Amino acid sequence: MSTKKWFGLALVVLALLALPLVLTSVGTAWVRITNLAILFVFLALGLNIVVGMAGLLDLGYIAFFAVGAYVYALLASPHFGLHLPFWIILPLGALFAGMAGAILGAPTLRLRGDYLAIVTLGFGEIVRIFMNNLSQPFNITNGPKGITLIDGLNVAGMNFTATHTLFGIPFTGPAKYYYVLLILLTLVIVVNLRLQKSRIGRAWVAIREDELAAKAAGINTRNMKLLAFAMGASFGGTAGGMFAAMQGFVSPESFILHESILVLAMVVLGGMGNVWGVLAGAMLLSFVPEFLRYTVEPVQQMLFGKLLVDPEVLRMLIFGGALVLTMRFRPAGLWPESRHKLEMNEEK
Amino acid sequence: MLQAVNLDVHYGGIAAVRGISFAVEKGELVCLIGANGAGKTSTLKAIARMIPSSGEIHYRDMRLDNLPSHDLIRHGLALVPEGRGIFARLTVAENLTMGAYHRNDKAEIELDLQRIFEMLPRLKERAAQVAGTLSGGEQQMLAIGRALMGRPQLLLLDEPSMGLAPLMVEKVFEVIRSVAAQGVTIFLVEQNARLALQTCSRGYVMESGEITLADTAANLLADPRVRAAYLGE
Amino acid sequence: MEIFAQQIINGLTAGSVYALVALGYTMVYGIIQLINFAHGEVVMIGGMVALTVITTLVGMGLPLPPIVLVLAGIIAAIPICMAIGYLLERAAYRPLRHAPRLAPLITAIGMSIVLQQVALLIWGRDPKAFPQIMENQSFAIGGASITSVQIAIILMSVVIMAALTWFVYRTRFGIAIRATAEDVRVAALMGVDANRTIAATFVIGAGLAAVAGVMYGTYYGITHYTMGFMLGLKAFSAAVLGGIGNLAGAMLGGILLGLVEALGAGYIGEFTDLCRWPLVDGLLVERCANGGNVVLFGSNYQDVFAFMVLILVLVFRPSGLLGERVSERA
Amino acid sequence: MSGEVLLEARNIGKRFGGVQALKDVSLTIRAREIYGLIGPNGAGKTTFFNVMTGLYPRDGGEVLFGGVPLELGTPYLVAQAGIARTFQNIRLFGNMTAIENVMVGRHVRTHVGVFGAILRTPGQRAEEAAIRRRADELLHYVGISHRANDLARNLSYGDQRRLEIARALATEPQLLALDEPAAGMNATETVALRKLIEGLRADGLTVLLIEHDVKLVMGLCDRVAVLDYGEKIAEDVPGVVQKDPKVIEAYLGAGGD
Amino acid sequence: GKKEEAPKPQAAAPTALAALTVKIGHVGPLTGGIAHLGKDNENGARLAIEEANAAGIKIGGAAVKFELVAEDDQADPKIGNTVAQKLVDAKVAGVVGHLNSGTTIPASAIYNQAGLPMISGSATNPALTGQGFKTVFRVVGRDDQQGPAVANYLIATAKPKTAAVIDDATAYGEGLANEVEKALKAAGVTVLPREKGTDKTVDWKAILTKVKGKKPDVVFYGGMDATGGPLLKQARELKLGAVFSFGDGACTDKMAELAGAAAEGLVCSQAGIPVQASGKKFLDGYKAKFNIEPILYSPFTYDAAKLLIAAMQKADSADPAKYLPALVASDYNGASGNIQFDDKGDRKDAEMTIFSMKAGKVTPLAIIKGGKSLTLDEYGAMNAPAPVVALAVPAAPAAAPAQK
Ligand SMILES: Nc1ncnc2c1ncn2[C@@H]1O[C@H](COP(=O)(O)OP(=O)(O)OP(=O)(O)O)[C@@H](O)[C@H]1O
Ligand SMILES: Nc1ncnc2c1ncn2[C@@H]1O[C@H](COP(=O)(O)OP(=O)(O)OP(=O)(O)O)[C@@H](O)[C@H]1O
Ligand SMILES: [Mg+2]
Ligand SMILES: [Mg+2]
Repeated sequence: MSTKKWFGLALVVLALLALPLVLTSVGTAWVRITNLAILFVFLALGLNIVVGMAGLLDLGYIAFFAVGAYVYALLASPHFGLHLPFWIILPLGALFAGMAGAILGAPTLRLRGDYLAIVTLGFGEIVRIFMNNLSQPFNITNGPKGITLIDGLNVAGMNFTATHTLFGIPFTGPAKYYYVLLILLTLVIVVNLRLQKSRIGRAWVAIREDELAAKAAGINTRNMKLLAFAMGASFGGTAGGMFAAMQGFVSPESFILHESILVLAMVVLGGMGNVWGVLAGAMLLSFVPEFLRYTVEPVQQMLFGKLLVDPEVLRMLIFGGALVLTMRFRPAGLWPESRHKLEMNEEK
Repeated sequence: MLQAVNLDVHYGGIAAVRGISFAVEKGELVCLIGANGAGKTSTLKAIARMIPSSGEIHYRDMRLDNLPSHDLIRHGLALVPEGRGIFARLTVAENLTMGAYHRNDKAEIELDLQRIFEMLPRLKERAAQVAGTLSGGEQQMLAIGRALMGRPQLLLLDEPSMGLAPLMVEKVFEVIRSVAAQGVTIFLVEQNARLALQTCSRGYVMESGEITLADTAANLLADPRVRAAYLGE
Repeated sequence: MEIFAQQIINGLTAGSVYALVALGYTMVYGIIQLINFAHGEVVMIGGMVALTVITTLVGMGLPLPPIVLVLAGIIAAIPICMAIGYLLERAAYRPLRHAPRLAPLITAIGMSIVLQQVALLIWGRDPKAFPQIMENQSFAIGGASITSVQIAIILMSVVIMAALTWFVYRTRFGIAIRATAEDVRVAALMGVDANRTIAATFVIGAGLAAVAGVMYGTYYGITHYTMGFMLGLKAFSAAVLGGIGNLAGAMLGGILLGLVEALGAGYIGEFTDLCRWPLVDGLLVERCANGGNVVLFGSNYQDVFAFMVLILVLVFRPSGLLGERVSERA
Repeated sequence: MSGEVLLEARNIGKRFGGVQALKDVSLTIRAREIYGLIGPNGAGKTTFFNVMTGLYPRDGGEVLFGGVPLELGTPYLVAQAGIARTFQNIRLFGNMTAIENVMVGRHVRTHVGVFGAILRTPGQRAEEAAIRRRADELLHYVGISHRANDLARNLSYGDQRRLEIARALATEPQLLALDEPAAGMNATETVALRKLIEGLRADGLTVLLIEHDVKLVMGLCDRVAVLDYGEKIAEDVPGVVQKDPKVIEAYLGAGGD
Repeated sequence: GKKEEAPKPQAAAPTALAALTVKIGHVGPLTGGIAHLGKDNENGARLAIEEANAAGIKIGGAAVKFELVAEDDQADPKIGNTVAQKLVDAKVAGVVGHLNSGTTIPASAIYNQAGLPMISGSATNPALTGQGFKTVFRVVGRDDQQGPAVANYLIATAKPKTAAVIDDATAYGEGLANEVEKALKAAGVTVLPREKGTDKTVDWKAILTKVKGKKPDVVFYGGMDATGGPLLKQARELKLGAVFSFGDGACTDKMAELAGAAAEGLVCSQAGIPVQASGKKFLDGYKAKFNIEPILYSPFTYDAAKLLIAAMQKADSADPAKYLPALVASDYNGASGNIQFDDKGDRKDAEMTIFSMKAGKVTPLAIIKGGKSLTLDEYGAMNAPAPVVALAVPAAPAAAPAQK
């Protein structure tokens, strides 16, 4: 890299590091909003491995998020009286989610395309329904009430829920989570970028293009698909663990189908397969609703002097409309993978 | 009957056909030969309006350029596409029915069907079979039969011999000759240049998107350039 | 036994509604390989329109017989749903004919959201009671009872399915639809206007959806702006269960799904009550005392049964029950 | 003319519903041989390929490769064992570039896994470079290096055929099975193809060839087997097969060259 | 959500004699499916604050201007946490809310961390106060108070041998159903295995058919009216003859619309007293200010805000740490009756009301207080300031019964 590039990179890193401090001065709530956004970017990039690279349409991705969240919640809350440290349960959550991914993957290996979509969707619902109902006859998940008082992260005796002052700068709980999330985000970006340009990534694309030909060309399609499922799932699980730690509370209603669809929309809207596109898509879909929260109501008040349309309805209308219009005018996403760009140019 | 003037086809930045002009008279059997990627298929697809092109395409007294693909058969123009394009999940009979989709003369359609079964008895045997399970040659027969069901006046054929056993190739070309004998104008794209030129009256040779030779079939067969480039001599 | 018969009747009725909706999914999927997520919303709108029409007619106090009212509802709902189906195809999906595969899927999800919110704006947030105008007579068969509405739903589905099958397999236009499904470009060479056939498919599916919406409303007595989504998902599962793209499959899948849900909710709980298993009984004496129970999988897993059956079927028959069996030609 | 037996198929049977596509087909191919498989359309040639490469489950029989039974039903193991193929109806990875298609073929001979790729170890980088180099060479070899960065689906038919061969060669096969490679090529291009195949044999490969171009088959192959209705009706050197009345009747026809 | 102005430092600490602004937060869903309930809650709190401002309250010698900071949690726990943080950022002195138990429970941890007192007027899940937070209070009855109330009423009136309990698998529905089941079992009633739908179920036939086979005398359903309506209607279609009873989520006039004639005779309960029985001052004030009828929980949020203000007055400080003890020791006569907190922060002796569906309206039958069953008149006589006259108001959208 040229010095100019290094300099630019250093600037970006610095800006990212300073961000929570700036945001805190506006309001810690903004750090929380940012954290949730990063979490969803992370999820979207995890899903990108499955959908974007391997072409396995997964409509139940949020299930892995749920698995990670529940593993964390059950092992670090008063529910079972267990309070294991996060560095054990976060990886454990990833592992369980990865296993869940493989378990889902195994029977669906022979399925193609849209059959897979409905099976994964079903799987997502199954996981949620189990979480929601495993309070009877034996209470495992505490059912719809969810699990409360989940331990936050705790690094070197530093509890993440409290504010700590370092070098005279106060770091609030959310700010600390921000840094952890930033590290995880960097990790998932690197993984995405590097896999894409590797033997594994190529094998995934080949399977996506023509599974039979990929088999004949010597690719163990079964293992490669399982790998994609398991990897994507373990990222989902990691995100889930972080979610549980940050929120201190999990309940099945956070893992509904709508969330899977939201994450998928992030991937596709941004530009399937392209890491930066997915990143942009996820950011967009995370922040736009926040933005709308602050604008929809005042704008209506200003224009009509009263609320004509429930802001929630308007938000949903804008969300749905945005999906439709983006696909209409940028069918390969806002920032497509070069491969798809080539594909689009052809024929009309 | 068919005339192209300055026909041009682009795929993104790639020019596949570069301003070619040619003509086919009524009742003629004309062939177009050329190397892989020369632009033969692109030419046929442009005529059949399956891809956009620039330049003029005249057919009878019409300009084809602005017609949608699905209007052509109504005007008597049929294409047997490269790779046959049969409907694999429809039965042989249904495929043939589709060929006469634009027609409303039920009784006549039935007659045509019988005629085609006579000409291609193999199809009759397999009438109720799902077309996707036919062998390659049978599929080619079906594709031609289906095109004939539309009672075309101009038939475009894209490599009808591809993938066929020698016996089948003979058979297919027999069919082509007999169709031509019935007065259908035929424009034939073929890799088997020898066979094509032996069957046709005139021929065009295409190279890298341009027509480089145009002559009677006999002359082309004798042309040393053709012999070297396409007849493997 | 009469309980069993009753569950079968419940399942058949619900399954008939699923089947009609599933047909819409399967037809659209068959022709352009699109999971039309907005299809469930079309069903919902069908129900809502019928509700509005019937309520208005009843409100006018005309002495119309109930059957006329319901027919009026259906007759109003069908063209409106068809128009929506057409608009969906025309405005949302047609521009994406050549786009990457997931683009129309996301559009479909977007349209589903938009339609739902629009319905919310028109019909409000509260569930609406569907006017109970049909004299709901019960007939006893072998201890179980079947209502006139149930009979009407089952009969109507059967008739519609038969008509549709005839249409798709026996008429020229039906064959054209199937041909387009296989290869749009080649079908065009035969003179088939792909846009017309595809639009027709949407319109037919939407018409079926309208009928299904009215059935749903009359049967359950309620409509709500969100009702289409889950119904749509289930129906889509049914279509996949039967083998997507296959009409008979959609019908079979729908009926089967209805039965699985009814019997699953009705019986699995009893089979998984640990107190009925002598082996386990000892361990759980306390909880089983006085007619207690330790049910592992009760009706709370009703939706799970449906998806489980779907997954199991696909594991053993990757292309659904009636999906094409021939493996891909290599 | 050539060495020991490389591939031996024993009593292969395959049925599709009512169609008996293969009936007790046995054949042996010797190392460095060019072996032709011909027969009328629908005789079962492609089906034989599909069974041999593990894409279709077989009803009976077995295939020995280098004396070892092939694990049929797992195509990637077949590729690993050293059999590569092309498809009659070309199956490329349409939205990958030509060179990427060939690079995919290297998959089976390379090893770096997920962690190597993520950590971008020196080993991984070296391997990746080697993959690209080899893919480049192969594109050159089949003569389409100028289209390396075009999407495979945009190549013309003939170029796609060449690309498929390059992808197959990338797996370093001992036996290369070609399903109608000359289809869609004109006589002159066929001559070039013939040179290519001869070159491959010279490099030590064994070739199994399905082809309808009788001139090519008879000129190129050391031995030819003829299938008809799923049964082997002849197997011998071209000169003999060509004169076999059964073959003439079923396949070549009176006008056969 | 409204944008709050930049936080005033030390807003809570009375130093100057100039007018002091004290912010009180309110959170409920202001958008989405139950926005009308959220708005109702917010109105209750707003009314209390305006009344306090009009009364010219002084704290620490300074005139106080109370200000309501209203936030929207969309009934989503994720967003609930974010807006809770916003209130903490805005340095409010106390919080009224949230509406749903699902959002209140996680948010309470954030308030507790910041030392902010929080009073919910509508979250009925026992787990809220079971977390051991000293800053968490509620003025509405808990599910485990409502459950036994309705169960005991059923036991007393229907004398069931067998009961079926159904719920909608939500925190609310399941929680309430569990309490009902417990109370029924305690009274020796045989309870069938629990049946569950979802909060979107419309097809109850399979479950009801199964239940019918067991011939229960009473059926309790924990869930909302949208699902309860079809349930009831389908039950009658299947000729299931048991007495049906629902919790507060399905104790609305809407039931008559959704279930038609089948709704007649339904027994249902609500936590707290019927809106009509709330203090007259509240009722009149609410109508005067907002020009609509109170819907459901606004008397409770009204009282909650009043409680916070009263505690501040008593402690003569708006500093949470200082007025918290006063809040704990509250003994206050509000719109919803007398309020005292037990050691968990729950309301002592919360009232419950039993209703019955009569001619398409839910009509109060009895108010349960301290284990005793009172008629409305008796209750009215007990709490003089809440005259029965109030019952003459026309039906409110959700819960108001009209006097026959
Ligand atoms: N869809 C496409 N996108 C981009 N380029 C294309 C596309 N189809 C064809 N081409 C290119 O256009 C040129 C002409 O192709 P065409 O298929 O017309 O050749 P052809 O003469 O039919 O060759 P063949 O004998 O191999 O079938 C080739 O260079 C080909 O790569
Ligand atoms: N997947 C399949 N499903 C059903 N039938 C099949 C399948 N594959 C092949 N067949 C049938 O098996 C028989 C042999 O087909 P195969 O493709 O092997 O013939 P072939 O010898 O390769 O013919 P061609 O020279 O035309 O390619 C044919 O009758 C064909 O219809
Ligand atoms: Mg071509
Ligand atoms: Mg073949």
